[in-house]
Amino acid sequence: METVPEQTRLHIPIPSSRPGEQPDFSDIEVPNAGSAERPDEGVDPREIPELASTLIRVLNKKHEAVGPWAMDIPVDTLRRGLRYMLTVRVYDDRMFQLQRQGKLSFYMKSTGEEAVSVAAALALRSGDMFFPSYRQQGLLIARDRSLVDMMSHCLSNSRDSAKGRQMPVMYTWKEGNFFSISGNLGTQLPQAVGWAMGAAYKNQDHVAAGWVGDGTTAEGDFHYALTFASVYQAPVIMNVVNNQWAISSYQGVAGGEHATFAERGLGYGLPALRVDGNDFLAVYAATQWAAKRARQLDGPTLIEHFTYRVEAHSSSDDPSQYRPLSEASEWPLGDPIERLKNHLINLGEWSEEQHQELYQETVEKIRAAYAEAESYGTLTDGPRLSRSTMFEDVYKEPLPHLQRQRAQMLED
Amino acid sequence: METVPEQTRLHIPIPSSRPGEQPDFSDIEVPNAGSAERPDEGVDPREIPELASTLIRVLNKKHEAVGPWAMDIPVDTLRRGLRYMLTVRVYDDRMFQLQRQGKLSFYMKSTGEEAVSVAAALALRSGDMFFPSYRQQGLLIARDRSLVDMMSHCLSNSRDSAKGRQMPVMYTWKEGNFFSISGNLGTQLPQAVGWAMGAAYKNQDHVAAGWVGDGTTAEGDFHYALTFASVYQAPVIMNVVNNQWAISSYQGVAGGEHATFAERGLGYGLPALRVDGNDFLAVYAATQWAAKRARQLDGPTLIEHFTYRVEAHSSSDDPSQYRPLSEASEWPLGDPIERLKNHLINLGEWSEEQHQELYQETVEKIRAAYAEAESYGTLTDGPRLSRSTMFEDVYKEPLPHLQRQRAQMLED
Amino acid sequence: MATMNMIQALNSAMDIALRRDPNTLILGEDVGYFGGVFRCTAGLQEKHGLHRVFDTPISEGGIVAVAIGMGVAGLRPIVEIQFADYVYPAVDQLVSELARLRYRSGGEYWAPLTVRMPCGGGIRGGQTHSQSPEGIFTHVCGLKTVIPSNPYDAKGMLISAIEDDDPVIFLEPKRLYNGPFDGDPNKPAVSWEKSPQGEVPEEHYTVPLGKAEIVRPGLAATVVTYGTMVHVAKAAAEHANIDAEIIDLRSLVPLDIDTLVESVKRTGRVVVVHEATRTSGFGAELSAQIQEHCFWHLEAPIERVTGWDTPYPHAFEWDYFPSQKRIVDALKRTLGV
Amino acid sequence: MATMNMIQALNSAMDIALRRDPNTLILGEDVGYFGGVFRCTAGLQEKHGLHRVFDTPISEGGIVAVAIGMGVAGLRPIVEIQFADYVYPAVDQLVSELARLRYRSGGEYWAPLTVRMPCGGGIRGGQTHSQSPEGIFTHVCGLKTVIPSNPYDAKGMLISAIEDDDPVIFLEPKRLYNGPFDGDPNKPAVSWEKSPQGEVPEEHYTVPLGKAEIVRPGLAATVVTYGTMVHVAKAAAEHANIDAEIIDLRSLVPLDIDTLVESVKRTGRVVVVHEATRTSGFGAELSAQIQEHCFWHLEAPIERVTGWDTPYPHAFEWDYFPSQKRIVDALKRTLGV
Ligand SMILES: Cc1ncc(C[n+]2csc(CCOP(=O)(O)OP(=O)(O)O)c2C)c(N)n1
Ligand SMILES: Cc1ncc(C[n+]2csc(CCOP(=O)(O)OP(=O)(O)O)c2C)c(N)n1
Ligand SMILES: [Mg+2]
Ligand SMILES: [Mg+2]
Repeated sequence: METVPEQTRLHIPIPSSRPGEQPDFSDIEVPNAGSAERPDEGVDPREIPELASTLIRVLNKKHEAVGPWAMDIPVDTLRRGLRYMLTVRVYDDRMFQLQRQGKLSFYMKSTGEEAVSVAAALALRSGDMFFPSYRQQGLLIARDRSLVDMMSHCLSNSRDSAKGRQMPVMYTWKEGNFFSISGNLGTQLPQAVGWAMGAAYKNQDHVAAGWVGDGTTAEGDFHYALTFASVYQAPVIMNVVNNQWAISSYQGVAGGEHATFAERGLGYGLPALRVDGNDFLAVYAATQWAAKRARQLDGPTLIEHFTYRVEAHSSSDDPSQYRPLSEASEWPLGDPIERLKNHLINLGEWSEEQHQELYQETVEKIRAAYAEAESYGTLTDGPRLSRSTMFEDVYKEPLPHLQRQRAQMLED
Repeated sequence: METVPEQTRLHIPIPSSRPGEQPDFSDIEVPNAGSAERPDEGVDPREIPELASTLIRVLNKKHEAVGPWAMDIPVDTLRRGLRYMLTVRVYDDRMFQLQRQGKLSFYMKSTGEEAVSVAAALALRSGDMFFPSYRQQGLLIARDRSLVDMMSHCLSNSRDSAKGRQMPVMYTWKEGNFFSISGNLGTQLPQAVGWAMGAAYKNQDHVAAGWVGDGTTAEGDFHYALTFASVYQAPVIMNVVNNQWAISSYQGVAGGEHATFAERGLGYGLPALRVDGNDFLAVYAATQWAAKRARQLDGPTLIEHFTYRVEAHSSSDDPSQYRPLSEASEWPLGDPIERLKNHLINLGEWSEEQHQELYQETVEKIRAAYAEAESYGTLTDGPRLSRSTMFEDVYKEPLPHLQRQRAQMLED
Repeated sequence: MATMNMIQALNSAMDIALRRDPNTLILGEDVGYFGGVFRCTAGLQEKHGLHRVFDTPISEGGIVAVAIGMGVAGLRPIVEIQFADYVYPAVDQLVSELARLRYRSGGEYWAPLTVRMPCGGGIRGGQTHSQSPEGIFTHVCGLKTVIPSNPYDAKGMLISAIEDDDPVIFLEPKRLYNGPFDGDPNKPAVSWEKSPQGEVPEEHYTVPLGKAEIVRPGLAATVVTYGTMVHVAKAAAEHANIDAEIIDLRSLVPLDIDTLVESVKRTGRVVVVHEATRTSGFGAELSAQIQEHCFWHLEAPIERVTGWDTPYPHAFEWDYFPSQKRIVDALKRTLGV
Repeated sequence: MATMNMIQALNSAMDIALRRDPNTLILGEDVGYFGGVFRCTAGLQEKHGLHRVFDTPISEGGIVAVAIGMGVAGLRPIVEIQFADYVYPAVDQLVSELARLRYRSGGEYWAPLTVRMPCGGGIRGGQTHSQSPEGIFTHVCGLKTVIPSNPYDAKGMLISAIEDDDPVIFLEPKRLYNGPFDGDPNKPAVSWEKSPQGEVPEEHYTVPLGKAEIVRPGLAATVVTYGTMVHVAKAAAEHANIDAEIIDLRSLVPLDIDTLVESVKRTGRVVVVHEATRTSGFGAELSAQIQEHCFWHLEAPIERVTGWDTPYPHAFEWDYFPSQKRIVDALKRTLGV
């Protein structure tokens, strides 16, 4: 029996804290709100490398919008943003609960990351196309997709637009220009680039936007996306949602120890913005900047949203196994809903009472929607689609061998 | 019938000149030799982004070695370098000729790029492992692999160490720590990273070096290599040989319009050096720098070698179809052999006569080697391996079904 | 009518598609200015514009991915993979995305890609320029997989593939690009000019995907094959003077099982031939289906003549390539002679 | 002897391998501190060290690539792919590199990887957590492909795979991780504790790759299967009271054709069962080989009971999953009753 080398020269990244230890975010530098410069949308990317390393932040500790990235966003938009984020939060809580009750086979929350999707959706136009990952339910909600339809999808019931074929949260919504979520990580980001190339080819000024997690940046697809976006200067916004974790692996395992994820873009000649993902106003402003740039043919942008995955990876996960449970509460960038709420209050456009009322309303709305959704069936009870639909849509028309297989199944 | 949009917003990269046009290298900036700084090998990569954008050059127009990257290289090493590069050139010419005569099924020259491989080989140690692409025959020659063996490989003859299984130029040479060339682009670069991780795991101080072309950087494997090298700080040198062309596609199609290939490394937190690939001394110095850095556990380095593919992509290619033939002669960085020769002459350590003599000797050596190689057979004539060897090495031991298939073939 | 080799026929199909539908475009490595390493897209960029026929980065996964995005945007991309051997980096996009997109989105989204790739050996290409990966694609539901064996079919099938709203893997037996090939590398090359199948209409026409063709009628046995092997099998039967019926499948998925069954019920004896490695090759599926449908008509075991279960070896490619002799031997075995 | 479920058995195999050979190491997504999403590597990092069991970036292609490099450097890496559905980004490295390395280098280089991946459905995982890709891997010469159906085999086969100098694709039917499963989702879960196959030695032992096991002897028909379906087929035969011989292949490549032939020659009737999609699945190869070897002994067509040629649908997974009923129906058809 040989002996294992005691010494190794191999570097293995390890997070700053593990269960039982004090959370430690001391390595995270948080620049002051307003400190990042805002270049013109047509800027040469080579002139703004620092925007990939800093954090674009708008909301300061006094809940004011400050600095060059503080845009003139209508108060109404901010209020809508708050409402949508709250809806996402309540929706997530309820669906997770239902999963625990056995109504859903699976669920994934986006708690703490609501600004990333809601602000982006509001900063873009309805003709712009979304290629999301599984943690951007906020995009659907901010485009007013019917909650009943969303729930019907998660229940795989008779009204599910994915016809019961996908796991919960893997939504599809063509009418809302929301692409079918894959389940395979990263694959949709270069597809977003291709969609944007298609829009450019057709001489349209639509923009595509795609989202991947920090962990997902290690897939080849991320590189394909950046390469093709750069080569063809596609009108696309590529978002990396750095929520610090990929299931149990902290962002250092994806390469975050040595560079930011926004910095990846620099090597492709892309403008890259690193944004406080829990700051609704910053996400909105960065998205708007990138969209304008894309629309005026100045090319793609990479945006890293620096945020924190507050809850478990999914209903199958137990984060207490690999990180201190108190991390979430010590996260230095706060909660996106709280921060926008406080900003609106500070503006005199909102109050704790209104917020409480909105929360109650939202809970009620979700409850009502679920009651209706359930009437269309759940995975195990009530109305469901005919099982023979499982042979449809493999091809546009069922091929003969699938017709034979369908017949064989129905005989059973 | 619909009409095609006249207008498109899609950007398609096009090279500066096409057949029939004047070659145009005016967009290439050539900094003066000696102008790039040379940081300590332990430097924080964040401090040296400019080395990814400039060109590290040592030999100036007066054939002197100047600036901080001018290392104290023994004259003997330089003379060996010259001899090896000349051997590569003559070898390539001869093999290409033989391909044209029908002796070889295929061939690929490295003309103009000899410094990239020869200087690297001399700057590294024999225990360091090479993961080459198909255009680094210089690595073999600089490690003194038998020319007869190299030719035997290209002839797929009875002495071919690849047992007739690979096309010409896809060498393998374990004894010389030269990895089996794949034919699939890019795949070997992350393997080099893995080998380096293995060396680190075993607490050895060997270094791995891999090579890919400019075109190949668009493969997912390139991204895997940079990501894993960064995450595990593997002792690896990743070389991008930017010879401006990938078959008929100029480097802009790989993303070279918007950033240098060295700059790709910055986004992963890697030190990245952009080197005049036709400057033997610069390639040597950069490789040595990266090797020292890797050996002292300061991690991987990305090196872009800026060079020019003087000849056709391969024996199957005709570059006059897609680029001005006179491009090669107008290439601003000159010829690596000429430049090293002139430097040695300038040092008083070499002469035109010696050079002429060496050339004749080399031609003779190659001719003699080929005569011997041919005596071991060619693809079509003379001794060859038994065809039943084609069933070996699929697995370590032939599995029963392969034994049956072998028997069936031999019955035929 | 004009005489075309397979390259010209494919080029003509794409030319027509580009002309008829502004949403059609071509992308791939070296397909633009240069016109492809096999010249299948020669002249098309000049004719149709830079943005309609263009070079891509060397990134098969990226190429297919962006083409999917374009397809979702309403375009009809034709993708060239330079060699079928290099399709593997794109397998994830093909299998996990392209093939399942319509299904997983409940029919909301799809991408009508045609993915062209030269396949097969016999060109001294060694292990990385000779593969026949159809066995993998036929296992992936949601993809159609087809392979023509002559210029006429190549053009008609390629037009069908491009116009099809399902994704199609379009394999091109590169040994047949310039002429039919009967398996004997020592004979002088033959061009398509002398073959009736080299007579190709210049205008638009289609050959449906899913219809096999009986290229040689016969009563003694049925040879089921496709691609290059169609010609080798035909020559084998002729040279050995065996009254074998030769069926060119043309389309593997969808499979024209009816034509096969009809033939096998007549002959009772079957040889399946392909160039790909044997284990889990498409020949296994053919064998399985034939015995499922024709068990009571079979008079002898179904024979498979295929590439061996080794990589395609450079120096021994003619020992690897299924020869006329191996086909004849199999026919004789099945005939019991 | 101890009682282990399949997860524990696999864990024990890796623990032993790490202990016996310092060149063995484990890498994959979430395999380190956390011990894997299915907990197969739980505790191994703590026990053997950070550098021997570690997390990787989410990059299946990169994981396999660096593992190949490590293998070339003399190490013996065990790779975990989190779900077999996510192996496709690694297909190029597996097919073009790992499988052909020894061959293309004339035997100079190889990489003795073991690539573990949970496969199969029945866990409400939908199209991206349910696939069985063995059909693809068995088509790739140079790879061995194996799949255990119980804890005892899982441990013994995993040790064999790790110690094997050829690359092994090691498929783990995740529906069996915690207990045998007879195909009825409405019955309460059973644990391995009550099964003799849950009795697993704590020490080192091997189960050879390439030996099938007759898990139920019988005379009326032969059922050839592997993985989860072994249990479903066994239950089907028992419930229907059919004297079927059930063969658990365990290893697909190399295939224990002798055991199959011997059985089929006795029974004359065959049903092949797997969960993967039907067309070009490994069942086709089994059917083809069996009729090649046993044609004159077959009394009825070889039946295939497989997943349908659709993606694995979330809401209809029990209509997709080959049920006892479908197996019994096929048995009855082949028995002509
Ligand atoms: C190709 C692929 N590999 C692995 C997985 C399994 N998986 C699902 S989510 C996940 C972690 C993703 O982390 P990140 O990208 O950071 O996104 P987040 O979950 O944090 O939003 C993994 C490994 C997958 N779905 N697809
Ligand atoms: C995966 C893969 N795709 C495509 C090819 C076909 N091919 C061979 S060489 C080549 C061009 C490579 O260009 P580059 O990387 O710049 O290297 P160079 O030939 O210039 O040295 C291409 C496309 C291949 N060998 N492998
Ligand atoms: Mg994450
Ligand atoms: Mg090049």
